[in-house]
Amino acid sequence: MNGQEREAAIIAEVTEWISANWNPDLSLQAWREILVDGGWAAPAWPEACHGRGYTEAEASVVSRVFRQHQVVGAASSGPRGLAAETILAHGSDDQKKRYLRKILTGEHAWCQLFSEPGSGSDLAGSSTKAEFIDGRWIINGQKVWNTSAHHADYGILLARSDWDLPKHQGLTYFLIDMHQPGVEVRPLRQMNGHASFNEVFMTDAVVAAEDMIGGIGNGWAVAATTLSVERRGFSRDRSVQSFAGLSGRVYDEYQEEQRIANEPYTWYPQRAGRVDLILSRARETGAINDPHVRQEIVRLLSMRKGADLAAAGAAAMKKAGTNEVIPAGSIAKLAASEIARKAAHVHTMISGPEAMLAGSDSALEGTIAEILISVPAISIAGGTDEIQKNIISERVLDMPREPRFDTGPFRDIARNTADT
Amino acid sequence: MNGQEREAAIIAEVTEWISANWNPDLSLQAWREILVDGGWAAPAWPEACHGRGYTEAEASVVSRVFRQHQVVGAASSGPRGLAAETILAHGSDDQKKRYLRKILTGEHAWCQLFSEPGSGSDLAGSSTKAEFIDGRWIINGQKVWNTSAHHADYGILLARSDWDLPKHQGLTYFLIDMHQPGVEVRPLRQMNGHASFNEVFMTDAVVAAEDMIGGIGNGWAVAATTLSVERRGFSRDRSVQSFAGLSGRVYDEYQEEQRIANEPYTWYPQRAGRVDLILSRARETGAINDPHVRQEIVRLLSMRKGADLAAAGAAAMKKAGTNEVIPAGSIAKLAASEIARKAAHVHTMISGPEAMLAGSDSALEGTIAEILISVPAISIAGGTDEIQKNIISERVLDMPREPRFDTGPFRDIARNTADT
Amino acid sequence: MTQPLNEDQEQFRAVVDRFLTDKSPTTQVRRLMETDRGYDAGVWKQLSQELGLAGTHLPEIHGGFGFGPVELGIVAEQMGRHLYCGPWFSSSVMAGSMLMLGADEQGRESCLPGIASGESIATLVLDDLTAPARVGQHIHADLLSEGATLSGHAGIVTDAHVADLLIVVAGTGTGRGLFSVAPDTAGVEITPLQSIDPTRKLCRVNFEAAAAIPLGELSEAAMEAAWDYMSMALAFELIGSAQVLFDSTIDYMKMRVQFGRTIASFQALKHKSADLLLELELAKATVRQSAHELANGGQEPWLCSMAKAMAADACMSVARSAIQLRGGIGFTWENDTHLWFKRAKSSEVFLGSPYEHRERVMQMMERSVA
Amino acid sequence: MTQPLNEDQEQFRAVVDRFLTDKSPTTQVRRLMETDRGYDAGVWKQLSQELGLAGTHLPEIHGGFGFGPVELGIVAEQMGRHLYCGPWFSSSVMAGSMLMLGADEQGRESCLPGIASGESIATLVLDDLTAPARVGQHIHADLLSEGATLSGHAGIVTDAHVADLLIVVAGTGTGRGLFSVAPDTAGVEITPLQSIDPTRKLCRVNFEAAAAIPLGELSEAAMEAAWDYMSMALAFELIGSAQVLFDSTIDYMKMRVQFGRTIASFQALKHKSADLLLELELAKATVRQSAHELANGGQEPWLCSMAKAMAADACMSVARSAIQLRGGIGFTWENDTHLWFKRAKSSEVFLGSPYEHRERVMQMMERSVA
Repeated sequence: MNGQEREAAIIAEVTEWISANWNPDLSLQAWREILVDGGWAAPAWPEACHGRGYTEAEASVVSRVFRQHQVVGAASSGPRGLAAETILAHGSDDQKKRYLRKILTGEHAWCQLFSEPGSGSDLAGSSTKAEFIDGRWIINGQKVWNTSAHHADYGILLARSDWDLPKHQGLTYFLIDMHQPGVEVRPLRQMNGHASFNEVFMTDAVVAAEDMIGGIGNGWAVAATTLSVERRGFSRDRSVQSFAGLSGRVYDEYQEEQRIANEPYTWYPQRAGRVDLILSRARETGAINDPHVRQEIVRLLSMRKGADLAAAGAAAMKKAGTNEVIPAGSIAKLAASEIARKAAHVHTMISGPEAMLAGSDSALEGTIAEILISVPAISIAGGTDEIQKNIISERVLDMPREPRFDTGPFRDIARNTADT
Repeated sequence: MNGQEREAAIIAEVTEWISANWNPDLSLQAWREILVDGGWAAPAWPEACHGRGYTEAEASVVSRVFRQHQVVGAASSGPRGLAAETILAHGSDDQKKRYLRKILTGEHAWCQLFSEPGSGSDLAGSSTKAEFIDGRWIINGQKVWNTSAHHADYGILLARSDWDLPKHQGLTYFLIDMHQPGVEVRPLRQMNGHASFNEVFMTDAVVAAEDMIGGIGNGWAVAATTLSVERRGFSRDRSVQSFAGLSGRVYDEYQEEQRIANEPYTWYPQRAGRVDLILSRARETGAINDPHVRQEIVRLLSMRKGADLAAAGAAAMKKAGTNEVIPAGSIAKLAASEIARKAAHVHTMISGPEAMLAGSDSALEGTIAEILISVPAISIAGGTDEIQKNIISERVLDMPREPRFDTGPFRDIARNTADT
Repeated sequence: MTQPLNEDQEQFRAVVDRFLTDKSPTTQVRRLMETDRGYDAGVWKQLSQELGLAGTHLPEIHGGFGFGPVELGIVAEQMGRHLYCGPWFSSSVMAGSMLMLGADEQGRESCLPGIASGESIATLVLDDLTAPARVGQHIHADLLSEGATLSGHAGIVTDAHVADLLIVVAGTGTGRGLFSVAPDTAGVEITPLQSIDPTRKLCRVNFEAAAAIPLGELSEAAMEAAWDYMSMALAFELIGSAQVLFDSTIDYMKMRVQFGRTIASFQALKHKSADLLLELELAKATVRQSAHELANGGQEPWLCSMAKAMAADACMSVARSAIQLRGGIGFTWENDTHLWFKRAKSSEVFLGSPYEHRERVMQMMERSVA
Repeated sequence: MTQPLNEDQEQFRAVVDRFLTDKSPTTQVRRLMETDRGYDAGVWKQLSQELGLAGTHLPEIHGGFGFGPVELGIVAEQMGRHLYCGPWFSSSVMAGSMLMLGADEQGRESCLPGIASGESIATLVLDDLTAPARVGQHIHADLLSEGATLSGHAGIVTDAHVADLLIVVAGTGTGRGLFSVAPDTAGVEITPLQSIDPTRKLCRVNFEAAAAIPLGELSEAAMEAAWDYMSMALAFELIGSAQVLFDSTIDYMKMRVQFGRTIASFQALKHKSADLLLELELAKATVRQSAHELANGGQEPWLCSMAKAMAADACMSVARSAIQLRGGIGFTWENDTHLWFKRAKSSEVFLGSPYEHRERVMQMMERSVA
C-alpha cells in the first residue's frame, strides 16, 4: 500500500467507525469510553496503550476526519498531555494501565509540579524532599507556577531523593495524588489581577512506592522528556475546535471542559502585545498620521513579520529535511518578548493619556490596559529571555557554556535559603 | 598665612620671577632650562625634583599667572606626563635625576609600551619577554597602540620577567631607549585612514639594569600608577593654550611642538560624534522640520546634557567632600560611547544619501564622513565599553567579580597563540 | 552645574523620607489603593499641617513655606520613592502651582491658603494632558457680568472625587482663563474611573453651565510655567520610584541563587545593571538641574521637559527590568514591584509623554535661537 | 512562507559563491578600491559572459537569463558577501531593472542586450536617492520633434565614470520619462566623487542641454516597481555582508583569549551575540520573502521596503558589533572588518534610508486598506 492508499484506507475505516458509534447525546465521559475502546482516542500511541501505533502523519489523518464529522476527541487540555507522554516513555506497565485511559477519557485532570520558589530558571535545583519511609515516599516542599493545580487529580512531581549526590543525580520523578491532606493548593495572583497559577504546598504528602516513575535518581532524565514535550507545545497552535453552535450533551460538556481549561489563558493574547490591534487603534486615535508613530508602528510590524517568516522558514527547512541548526523555539520566544515589549510601547504612544485608564473605562474595554500590565510576563514564563540567550549562544552559535558552580554533592551547593 | 595671603604671595613671587626672566625670543629649549632652574616648571613636584612641593591648588595659581602673562610652560604633551609621574612615584634618585629634567624641558619625548596584540583589555596578560642576561635586560615582543612612538626618545615598558609566577606577579616595568637597533616602530593605520598609533617590535632590545623601575616582579603595581594618571587625564580638559598670534621664537617653536603632539588627535572630536554640529546640520538640510528626526535629536541632546550634568555633579560632590561612590570616569566613558553612536545615527539621518560621500565632496569638508567612520573607536580605546560595565557593576554596584581562569603560573594560562 | 543638597535641604529630605517610611509602607499603599477615596485623612493632615508639605513651594504670604523648586523636587522624589497615596500632587503641585503662577491676586488670596495648609484639597482640571498649548479646547467659559459658567469635560482629572475645590483652565473665546468651581455646584459631574495605577485616583469631570469664579486670564507664559512646575515635580517622583526599584533589584540579585551562584554574578545581568545605572544617573542629573533652572530662570528653559522625558524613560526601563530580573516572582501581585511599575506606566503619559516633551524641548530650542 | 532554495537555485548560489571566492578575495577588493576605475575588466567579462550574471533577471528575449527576483537575490547576496567591486549593481540591477520595467519596447531592445551580456556597462541616473516619488525634480527633459535634451544634475550616481550608457529618469513637465544618454555626449559632465565606501564608486552627473534618446514615459507604477527591485537586491547585498561579518565575529570570539579564557565564554558577549542573531534572522527571513513577493505579486507589496529597512539596520548592528567585539584590531585598516562596515554604512542610505523605507511601507499599507 502506498501513502495515498494507506490514507484512503484510514479515512474509510475511521469514517465507518464514526458513523457506527458517534452519538452527540451521550455524556462526554460515556462517549470517550467508547472512543478509547474503539482505539481512536490516541491512534499514535502503542496498541498496548489504547492506541494503534500510527505515525504522527497517520494520526493527523484521523484527527482530520474527526474534525470533518465534528466529532469530539479525547481529553487533551492542560498538563495531562505532559503526564501521558511521560508515562508512555518511562512508566511501568502497571502505571500505564492505571493512568493512561483516564487521561484520555478526561476523568482525571493533571498538573505539573516542577518549579519551586528557590529554583525557577534552574529546575534541577529542586529542593523538595522525597524520603522513602516505611515503604512509601513522604514528600515535603513547595512548588509554584502550577497551572490548573486546583482542578487536578494527579500531579507529575520532581523531588530530591538524595542530597549527597550531584544536583542532577539526586532527583526522582513521581506521580502524586492531589486529593490528600498533605497537599494544599493556593491560587497565586499576578500583577495583572489574574490568578492563572497556583502554589502547591506539600507537607508529609504521600506517594505510594509504585508511583515513582523511571527509577530512583533518574528524575532529571524523566523530566527532560516532559520538558521536550512542553517545548514542542510552545510552537504548536493552541486553538482547539470549539464546536460552537452545535447541540448535544457531548458538545455542551466539552465546551464546559474547554472553558475551565482555558480560564488561565484569557490574558495570554494580551501578554503577547496584541500587534493585531495596532493599526486600527492608531487610526482610531489619529496617531497614524504622526510621522514618528508611523516609524514605530512599521518597526513593530517588521519584527512581527520577520519573526513569522523566520518561524515558517525553520518549519519549511525541517520539512525539507535540511539539518536544522537553529532552535527555532528559543529564537521565536526571544522574538516574541521583543515584539511584546515594543507593542506595549507603541500602544502607549498611540493611547496617550488614555493609557492611564483601566477596565471598562479604558480603550477596548480594558484590553489595552491589560496589555500594558501583562507584557512583562512573556519574557519570563516558560524560560526567561536570559535563559533563551544562553541556549541560542551555546547551542546555535556553539559558544562555551557558563562555568559551573553547582557540581559536587547537592547538599554543599549554594542555594536560596528563604523563599527569595 | 591664610589661603588668600598665601595665594597673593605666590602670585607676587611668580610675577616678579617672570618679569625678571621671561624672554620670548629665546629658543624653546633655552627658555625651559631657565624655567626648570627657576623651579617653576612643575611647582607641585618635590623640591628635590625641580619642584617646590606645592599643593595642586597652589600649582594651579602658578599656571594661572603664567597664562595671564602668556608665558610658555614646561613640556607636557603626549605620554611624557605618564612617564614623569611614574618615575616620581617609583623611580630611584638616579632615575629621577637622569630623566625628569629632560621631560620638563621637552628635550626627551616618551611613549607608552603597555598593550599587546594578545593582551588588550587584559593588560596584565603581557607576554613581552624580559630576560636578564649578562647584567642587562634583553627584551623581545610586540607592543601596539603606541601613540607618538615614532617621535619618542624613551618608552615606559611593561614586560614579563618571570613566566612561572602568577600573571600579575611576573611583570617588571622598564624605561627603554627607543633609539636602538632592536626597536622598530611602525605606524598603524586605522579604518578612518589616520595613523595615530604605532606598533613597536622589540627584537633583542636592550635595557640597562639601572633602567628597571620599581623592582623585579613589581611591574603591575608600577603600571597601576601610570594607569591611574592616565584615567585622571581622561576627564581633564585637553585644550592647551595656543598663544596664537603672538610673535617670538619661543612661541613659534612651542606651536610646532603642539602641532606634532596634536597630530594623532585631529579626529578625536569626530570619534565623539560632534553633537555640537547636530542642530546646525539639521537646519541646513531641513531635517529639523521632520517630527521623527526632531525626536532623535532631542534624545541625543538629552543624553549629552545628562552626561555633562552627571559629570559636573560628580565633580561637585567630590569637591563638597561627599563620599564618591561612583567611578565617574567609567560612567562618563560609557555615556560618551552611547552618545557618539547615537550622534553617528542622527548625523546619518540628517545627511541622507549625502552620507555616502567623503572628503571634500561631502558635508563640512568631510567632517560628517569622518564622524561616521571614526565613532567605532570611542567604545574601544582606553578600555572597551564591556570593561567599563564590569567596572561599574563590580565597583559601584558591588556585584561579584568574574570567576578567574588565569590564576597559577602564567606559563600555564590559556593565551592567544598567533596575533589574534 | 548640579549642586549637592545643602545641609538644610538634606535635613528636609531626611524628614520627609522618615515620615513617609513610617506612614506609607507598602502595606499601607496596598490598603489605600483598594479603597475608593484612596488616601488616609489622618496622614494627609499630619503631612500638611505638621510637616507643611502641602505648601512647600507656595508663597509665604499665602500660607506656604516659600521654598522653591529644589525643595518641591525633594518632596516629590520621596513621594515617588514611597508611593504616597493621596492628593498631594493634585492639590499642592498642580492646583497650587497653577494658582501661584496664573491666578490674579484675589484668586491667589482666596484659594492658596487653604491648599497650603492642606485644609482644602484642590485639583487642577485640564481638558488635555498632552501639552500646555492644547489645554482649553474642551471646556469653555461663558463670562457673565458677575462670575462665569463652564461647559465641557475633562477626560482625566486626578483626585477630583475627594476635592474641595476644582481649579479649571477653560477657553474663553479670546484666550484662556482660570476658574474655581466647588465640586457640589449644580452642573458639575464627577465620575470616578478605573486606573492602571490604583495609587493615583482618576475621575472624569463634566461641566454643564456650572457656576464658576473667574481667577483671571491665563497667559500662555503662565500656562507654560505651570506645566514646567508640574513636569519637573513629576520627573522627581519618577526618579524617586526608579531609584527604589533599582536598588531593590540589585539587592535581590545579590541574594537570589541559581545554578549555585547569585544571579548578580552573571555577567549579562551585571552589564544590564550598568546600562540601567547609566540611564538612571543621566536622568537624575537632568531632573535635579531642572529644579535649579526653574528656580533661577536660566538659559535652558527646556530642561523641565527634558527631565520629564528622561525620567519617564529611565523609570520605565528600570521598572521593566525590576520585574524581569526577579523572574516569575516579580510578576506576582504579592511582590511589590508592580506597584511602582504601574505608577511609572501611568506617569509616563501623565502631563505629556516623553514624545510630547521631546517635541516641546525642540520647539523651545527653536524659539530660543529665533 | 519562505521556501528553502531548490536544488537548481542552491547550485546557482554555489557557483556564484565559488566564482567570487576566487575572484573577489579581500586582497583584490583592497587593490581595486584604491583604483579610480574601481573594477577589474577581466573579472567583469567572466562574470557577465561566462556566468551570465549581468543578465540574471533580464528577459531572455533581450539576452538575459530570464530568472526572477529569487535568483537576482541569490547573486546580490553573494555580491555583498564578497564585496564585489564593479558595476554589477549599477548596470544589471539598476539600469537593467529600470529598463525592463519602465522602457518602451524599442528602448528595451536597444539597451538591454548589451547590459545583459555585460558588453555595455550602464548606470541609472536618479536625481534623488531617497524615495521613488521624489525622483525627477532636478533633471528636466525637453522633448524635441526627434529626441530630447536633458538639463539638470544628479548629486550621486554609482559607476557613471565607467559607464557606456546612462539611463536617466527626468521630469517632462507632464510626468516623468526614461532616457538614454551616451556619456561622451556634449553637455554631459561626469565628476568622480570621494565616497565613504571605496568599493562603490560614485560620481556627480551634470546635464546641460545634453542630447538624449527618449525610451518612453515612465509611469508611477513602473518607477515604484523598479525601486522595489533595486531595494530588494540591495537588501540581499546587505544580508550577505551581515552574515559574513556575523560569522567571522563569532569565530574570532572563539579564538581570542583574554583573562585566560576565550572571549566567547563571557556571558555578556554571548547574549549580545544572541541579540544580533535574532535581528539578523528576522531580517534574512523578510529579505528572502520579499523576493518571492516580488516574483509572485502577492498581498504584501511593501515587503521590499520592509526588507531594505530591516537589512540595513541589521547589517549596521552587526557591523558595529563586528568592530566592537574585535576591540582595537577591528578598528585597524589592516583588519578587513571596515570594508564591510563602510559598504553597510553607504548602503544604509543608498536608495532610501530605513526611515524612508518604513514611511513607504506605511503609505503602501494605507493604500492597500483604502
